[in-house]
Amino acid sequence: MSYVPIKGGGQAIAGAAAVTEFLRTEQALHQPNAQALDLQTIQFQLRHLVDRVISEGGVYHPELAALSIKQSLGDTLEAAFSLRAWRSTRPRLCATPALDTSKMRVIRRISAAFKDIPGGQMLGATPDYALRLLRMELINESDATFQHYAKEWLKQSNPTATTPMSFPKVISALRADGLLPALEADRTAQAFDITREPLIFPVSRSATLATMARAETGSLLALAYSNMRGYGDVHPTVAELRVGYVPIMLPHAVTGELIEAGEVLVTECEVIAMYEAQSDAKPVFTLGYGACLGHNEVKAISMAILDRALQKGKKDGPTNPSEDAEFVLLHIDGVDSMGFASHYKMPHYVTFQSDLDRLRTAQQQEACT
Amino acid sequence: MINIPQKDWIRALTAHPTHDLIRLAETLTRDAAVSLLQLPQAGLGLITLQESAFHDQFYLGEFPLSSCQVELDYGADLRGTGHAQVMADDAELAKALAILDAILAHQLPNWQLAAQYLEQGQAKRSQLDQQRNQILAKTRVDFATLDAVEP
Amino acid sequence: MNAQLNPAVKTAYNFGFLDEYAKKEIRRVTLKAICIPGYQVPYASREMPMGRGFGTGGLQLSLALIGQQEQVKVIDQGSDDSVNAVNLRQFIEMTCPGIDTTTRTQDATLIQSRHRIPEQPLTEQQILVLQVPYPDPLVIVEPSEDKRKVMHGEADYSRLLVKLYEDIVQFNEITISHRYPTKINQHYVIDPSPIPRWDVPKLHQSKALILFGAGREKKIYAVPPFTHAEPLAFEDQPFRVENFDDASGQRRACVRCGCQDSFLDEFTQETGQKIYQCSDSDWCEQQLARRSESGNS
Amino acid sequence: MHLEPIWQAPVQQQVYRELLNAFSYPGQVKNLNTLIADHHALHALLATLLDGESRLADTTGQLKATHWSLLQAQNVAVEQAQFIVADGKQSTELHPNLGSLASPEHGATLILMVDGFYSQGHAVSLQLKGPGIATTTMLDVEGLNQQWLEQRAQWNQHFPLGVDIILASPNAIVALPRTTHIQVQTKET
Repeated sequence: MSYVPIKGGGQAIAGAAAVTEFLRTEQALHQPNAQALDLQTIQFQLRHLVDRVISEGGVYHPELAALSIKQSLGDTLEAAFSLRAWRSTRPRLCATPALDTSKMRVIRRISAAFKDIPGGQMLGATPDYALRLLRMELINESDATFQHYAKEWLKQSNPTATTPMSFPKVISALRADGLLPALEADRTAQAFDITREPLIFPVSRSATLATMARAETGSLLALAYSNMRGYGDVHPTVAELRVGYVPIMLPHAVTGELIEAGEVLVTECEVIAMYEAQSDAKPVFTLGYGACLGHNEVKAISMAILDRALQKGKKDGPTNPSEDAEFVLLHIDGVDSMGFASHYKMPHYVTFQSDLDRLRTAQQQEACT
Repeated sequence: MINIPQKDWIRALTAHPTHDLIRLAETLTRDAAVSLLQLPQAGLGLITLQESAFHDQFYLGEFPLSSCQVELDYGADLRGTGHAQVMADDAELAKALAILDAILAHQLPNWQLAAQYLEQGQAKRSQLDQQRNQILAKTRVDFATLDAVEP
Repeated sequence: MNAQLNPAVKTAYNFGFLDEYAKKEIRRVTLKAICIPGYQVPYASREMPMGRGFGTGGLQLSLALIGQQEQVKVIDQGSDDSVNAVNLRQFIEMTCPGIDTTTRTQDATLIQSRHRIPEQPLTEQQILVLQVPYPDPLVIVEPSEDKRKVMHGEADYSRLLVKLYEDIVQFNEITISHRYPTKINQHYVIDPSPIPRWDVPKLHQSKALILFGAGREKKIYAVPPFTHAEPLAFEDQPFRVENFDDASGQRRACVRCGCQDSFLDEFTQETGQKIYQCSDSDWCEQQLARRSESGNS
Repeated sequence: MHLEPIWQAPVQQQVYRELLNAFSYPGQVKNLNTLIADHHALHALLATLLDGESRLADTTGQLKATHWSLLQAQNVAVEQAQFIVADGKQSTELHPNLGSLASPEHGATLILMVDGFYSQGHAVSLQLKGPGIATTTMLDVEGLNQQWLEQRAQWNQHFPLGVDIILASPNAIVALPRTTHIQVQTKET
């Protein structure tokens, strides 16, 4: 180790940024005609990646999500982070009135509980029943083939098909049959804003859901999986999983009427779990709810399972990690956790010097006794 | 006559490219005094969702939101206010939409041109709806035929 | 129209990066922090474009403070040139066009630092912002934040003192090396951030305002100027700063500038020999300049 | 569109720094003349500190509808207010929020409108000590009813609970955080 202090830190940082940029553009060395990724390509062809960044970043901005994917070279944690940081530069103008997902313009809707759900089951775009065989023909996909498919697909369609765009919720029917807990009239508390208020435990369910909706997919999945495998007892059935566009409705300043300002892609899932006895009524099933921005089914299902687990933990006291709200909610945010893990790479020379001083003094004291 | 309800105006108009809308708003207000009742702002809105299990409300996340409120005055008692909130990070777009909102709502001079944009936009949106409809129609699981083939 | 928001510019960032509402909240909170010395005021920490733990709390404070006339100094581990300091300084320069940055402690109006307080005494014209990873010294004895808040309010630090005393029983010495718990204005005990014990006495009756920002934990607190700051200790076990004496009891000097009263970094040379040098790079620079001046005359 | 200086972000930043200095060094008079043109210091303070999330009570009727709409602050009763505006000359009995042991920052900020920080015979002369003051310091205030100081002593008797005060003349401010000990100097006649 040299005793020259860390001079030239500035140069090293500039150098690191330049090297990253070199890697981003290196392809041109090998393919002189290589083109930079354009944002539209990322938005359309890597849509699940964009969706993931949107939901973990917590801002529905597909274009900027694509940009952050591009500049982070596809690192989802970094990309979600940049999107989060961007939101700090924009003032909060308002919150929407409570939106109702039964108005969702659905593109996929399934139920594992019933075959015949009112409105029917539509698989939409899903890899669920696809064979995970590598499609070798895509290795050298020609532009012509690529440009042809969507047009043809639309042509083959039946223009008179008129499936309704929105559907009733499966659990509404179960509730009407008295199989689910009845809705309480007084549960209309103000939603909890996790971007403004610190989480002080115990937290409301509103805070729990908001925290999970922004969580890192893998972290949420790991905790939910622990519950599914045996550190818990949810044993869920997916009552309904739907993906679609929810209209964002905001009141008009002059007329007061709700106007559609845009739409956001949302994945939503309700799981039904074992029934439980109620003190003063017949037993009913228990429910878990999950939803997130973008198309991300694993996240919505994991969230629904954890929601159910956390409800149980709140009621009976946690008996495993996935039922402990503090454990779950404080460790699933991708930006917080990756930031803290990264910060250990920073210099800690001064504190380590101080540690050395204490250890040596303690060793001396020990030697004296 | 405008047959499209006001609640769908922003959705229909934003089917057009942003710069077209800004240019249209400029053209239609060449002879009007435009005063800002609320500064054009680009910020964020919070999505409040009512979850379906217990009907608790929670925030799903944020979205870029721009808003503006204007009053247009063409003289001779021809005036009206308009407001727009649009899912975009673009205050200028919000201003243009607020202007078009005023023109359409109060049938201010040359409103027919704005109405034409509105209808064309609506047509584009119907195409998109149709496309989504096809996704559903082509992937519907027909349990009746499933049952029929089962022994 | 409460504050001038930048309506037209879509791509450029606001002066000071944060939106004006965010700055207002941080400003209100900072004033309360000064009014209640040492109390950790909760605030809605915003996400910054660097990791939690890299100084986002300090940075938010700085960005809410900075104006066009500012002279900003940023240090990390005492050095203006360490990677994180360079990074934060570049970010401030980029988002606050028109401000000046400096490395000279006495020229700065605003100093943001991680892990050190400059050796050069600060003045009434300066503000020091310290980055804090763990704001609450009571965490080690009480996990519930609700209970800690009441303990702080009542200035009930008996359990913390017991913990310190257990250390003494075990090691015959207080083992806390840095982040030394310090009582402010005879009421609140703070975590003074991971500054070495060497820097703790500089909090006492400082002429400059000292602000603490914990971004991840969403807290801001302050040691106002001319305020009592007393490290926790016992009569038979006084508070002691780091010892830089060699085996013969001689105070080590910086190999570069010869200074004998600064916090030293230890370096091991390839020969195995240890060498010591000022941790505060600007201090070392200025001592060296002074020495060469007096040597020339 | 023209924005008055007190609504401009760079001016608000400078007013804030004066306020920060005022609270850091209680008793020091911070003149805002060059920053706020012909606006009252009170308006500059409110524009600097408040937004739609803040709760304000005005006991003077000084604030007009236009001020309220620009400030966007919520108009609330004194008991709920984070910021209270009152006339320094007329002491009215108030019951501001003092905060709690767990959350002393909820203690309100009271802005008292006074005539100035000089002595023209009617001034009260105050000796101050506490955090931010090296030893002691003196402050003359014209247009301050001493009953405010008695109420303040009541509010602040159980630190950390209490009320923080800003004295605002038309063009200058002085801060008296809850930690400042005030002794009224009796005039020698």
